[in-house]
Amino acid sequence: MLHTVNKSPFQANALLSCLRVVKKGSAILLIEDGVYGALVGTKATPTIQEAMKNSKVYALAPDLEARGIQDNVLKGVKTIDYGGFVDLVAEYDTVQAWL
Amino acid sequence: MLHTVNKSPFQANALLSCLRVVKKGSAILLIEDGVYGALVGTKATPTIQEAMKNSKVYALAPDLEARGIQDNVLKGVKTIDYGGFVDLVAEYDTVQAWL
Amino acid sequence: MKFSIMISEGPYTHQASDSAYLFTKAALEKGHEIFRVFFYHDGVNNGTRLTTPPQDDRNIVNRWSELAQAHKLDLVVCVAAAQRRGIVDPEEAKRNSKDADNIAPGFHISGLGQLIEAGIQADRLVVFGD
Amino acid sequence: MKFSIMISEGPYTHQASDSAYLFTKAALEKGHEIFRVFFYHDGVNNGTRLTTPPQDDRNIVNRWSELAQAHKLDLVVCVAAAQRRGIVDPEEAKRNSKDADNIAPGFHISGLGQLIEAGIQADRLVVFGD
Amino acid sequence: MSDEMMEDEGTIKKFGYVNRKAPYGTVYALESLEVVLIGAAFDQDVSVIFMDDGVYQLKKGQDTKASGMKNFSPTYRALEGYDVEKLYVEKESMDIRGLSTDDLIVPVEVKSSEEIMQIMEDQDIILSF
Amino acid sequence: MSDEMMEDEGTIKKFGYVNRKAPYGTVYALESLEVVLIGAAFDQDVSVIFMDDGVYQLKKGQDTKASGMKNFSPTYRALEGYDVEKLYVEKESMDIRGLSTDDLIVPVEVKSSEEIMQIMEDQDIILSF
Repeated sequence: MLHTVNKSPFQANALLSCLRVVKKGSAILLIEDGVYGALVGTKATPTIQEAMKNSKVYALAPDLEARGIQDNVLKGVKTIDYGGFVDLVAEYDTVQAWL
Repeated sequence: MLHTVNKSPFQANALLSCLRVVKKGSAILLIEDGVYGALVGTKATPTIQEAMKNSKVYALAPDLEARGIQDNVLKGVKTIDYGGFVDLVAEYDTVQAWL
Repeated sequence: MKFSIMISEGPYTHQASDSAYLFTKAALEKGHEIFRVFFYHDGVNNGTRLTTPPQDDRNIVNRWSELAQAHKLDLVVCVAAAQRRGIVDPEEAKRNSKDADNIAPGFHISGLGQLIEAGIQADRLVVFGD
Repeated sequence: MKFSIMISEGPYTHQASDSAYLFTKAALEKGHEIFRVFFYHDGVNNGTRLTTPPQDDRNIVNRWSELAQAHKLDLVVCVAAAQRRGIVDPEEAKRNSKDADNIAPGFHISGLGQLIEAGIQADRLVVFGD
Repeated sequence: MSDEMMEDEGTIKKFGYVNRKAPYGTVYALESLEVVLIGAAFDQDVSVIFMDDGVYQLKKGQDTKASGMKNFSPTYRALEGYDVEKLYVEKESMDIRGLSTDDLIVPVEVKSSEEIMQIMEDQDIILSF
Repeated sequence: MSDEMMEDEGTIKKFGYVNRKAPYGTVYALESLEVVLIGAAFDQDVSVIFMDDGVYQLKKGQDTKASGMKNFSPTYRALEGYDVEKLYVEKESMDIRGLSTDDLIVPVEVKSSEEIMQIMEDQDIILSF
């Protein structure tokens, strides 16, 4: 299952709620303001590090670049473009959007 | 100064951010989904209790009633109607909406 | 006292327009003056006459139009925000070569300067948004 | 593979419509089929032809119209959500006694059943919202 | 009737509705319910999940008179009549808010986060609100 | 010119803009900036506060090419030309995000939460975004 998170971890609870019900082997894709969750050296960094123990974590590169944070991405978070987003949707059976 | 908070404390950081910069003697008015912050027995109860030490805390009765939570309001939180909201705006010099 | 109101969200989707309406009504009932209601961001979507909400629900747009007429309210829709979202009066339609307009009675489209002026002229400015 | 898309927010205010558009385009480029794009909640506001965004910005509505034409996309605007928000096609205008319509080329208004069908017929449904 | 329509009728998919937002502050709860009602006519296998502030949608005693909005909470009671019977609330969301099933307008099954995870995984299609 | 216009010209109020939202995910940051620019023509005493995710509006290196949106961050650099010089960021918001003033596209004053509180209190009018 693929989970998309589009909210900043500093502003909303979406990422935390997502992590409560993510199954081992699932994928989490950070998009839009959700990409702020993918960074090193922030208060939210431990959250995503914890998530990476059980799930693959991706972040959408165009959204990182728009926000000027593409160079601050945590090691192990894979950055992908929209083509990669499409591939993830095809790869996993269902998608849950944590709006 | 009057601070309005219209977000649920479980979903967004608005109430916490508000509390960081509320001056002693200010008023905080919970409206819309913000009224969930006014309740007893929730994980957010200590937050609003802390706020009440320095500020007057109000909650909009029509919004509490719509959500069926008017009987669960923390003691010390004053419930007011729209007329009371108007009075608060008139009483305090400025209004900051924590959107 | 003189109040100005800014509304940042459209009808139904967020409660902002409901809250602003009930606040405005209560302020008028208490004898305050409403200098201006300024619709910004998605708030401009309150100003379309093309809505047909369910009959068992409130009609947010009509409510504003009626309140405006009863109290000579100045309901201003921000032109820049309106252009992004497709709220158009006859003049704007002409200027931007649109074949229709959708502005509701009592609303008029004007510039952002009207928001600043609303802040300058009023004793209080209250923002309703998301 | 067959995808359906649901868009829950209007143009510009939230990034949802941008994300959905770029996803849809990428999916088509990879040879996938887009069964339907369903506009719900404020998403219906993507379907107005009355927007005039700043010239140095993208035109979200036109982009959808053009993609629909190029790829015969089925862009469905939910009728119930559209009535609340004032998105109207000629038929709806007639039915609800409106003096104008504002639907953009390539979009059409239909029922919520189309969303369920989009879920049934497609292999994947992806939601973009707020 | 076209082949596609026939095929359509034969397909039964698991439809999961995930409701995470409070009622009234935004319209998502109401418009989600409208989808569930319409969807019921399609004879799919429907599960409705309430978590985070979504559990507040089911709170008893909603009274919108003074706020002028439409009280749609009685409609949740009608779901049973549409054979929408799998209503789940996440226990952690309830606990954080100090809610018990006695506070809710309809009977629901309380599920752990782990169980909600599995219910989500079991769906073919998820509609998120 | 009417008396009211005259009075209007004479009034100088303290206008505070409070920006708490990240850019691009929503339009509030961009449309807030548009108000600040228009407002500059009115010769008021303007302060712009960035806190919470609002501090991200000023992040260096924004590049919207791949996302197709309009990069409005260079406009913050134009504010000085409009005599909008009081730009404040809240220290706690910066710290939580691991940001320093070197990361920002314009010079700003870093203020403690206490100081931000006082700046807010000093305003006559607050526009919240």
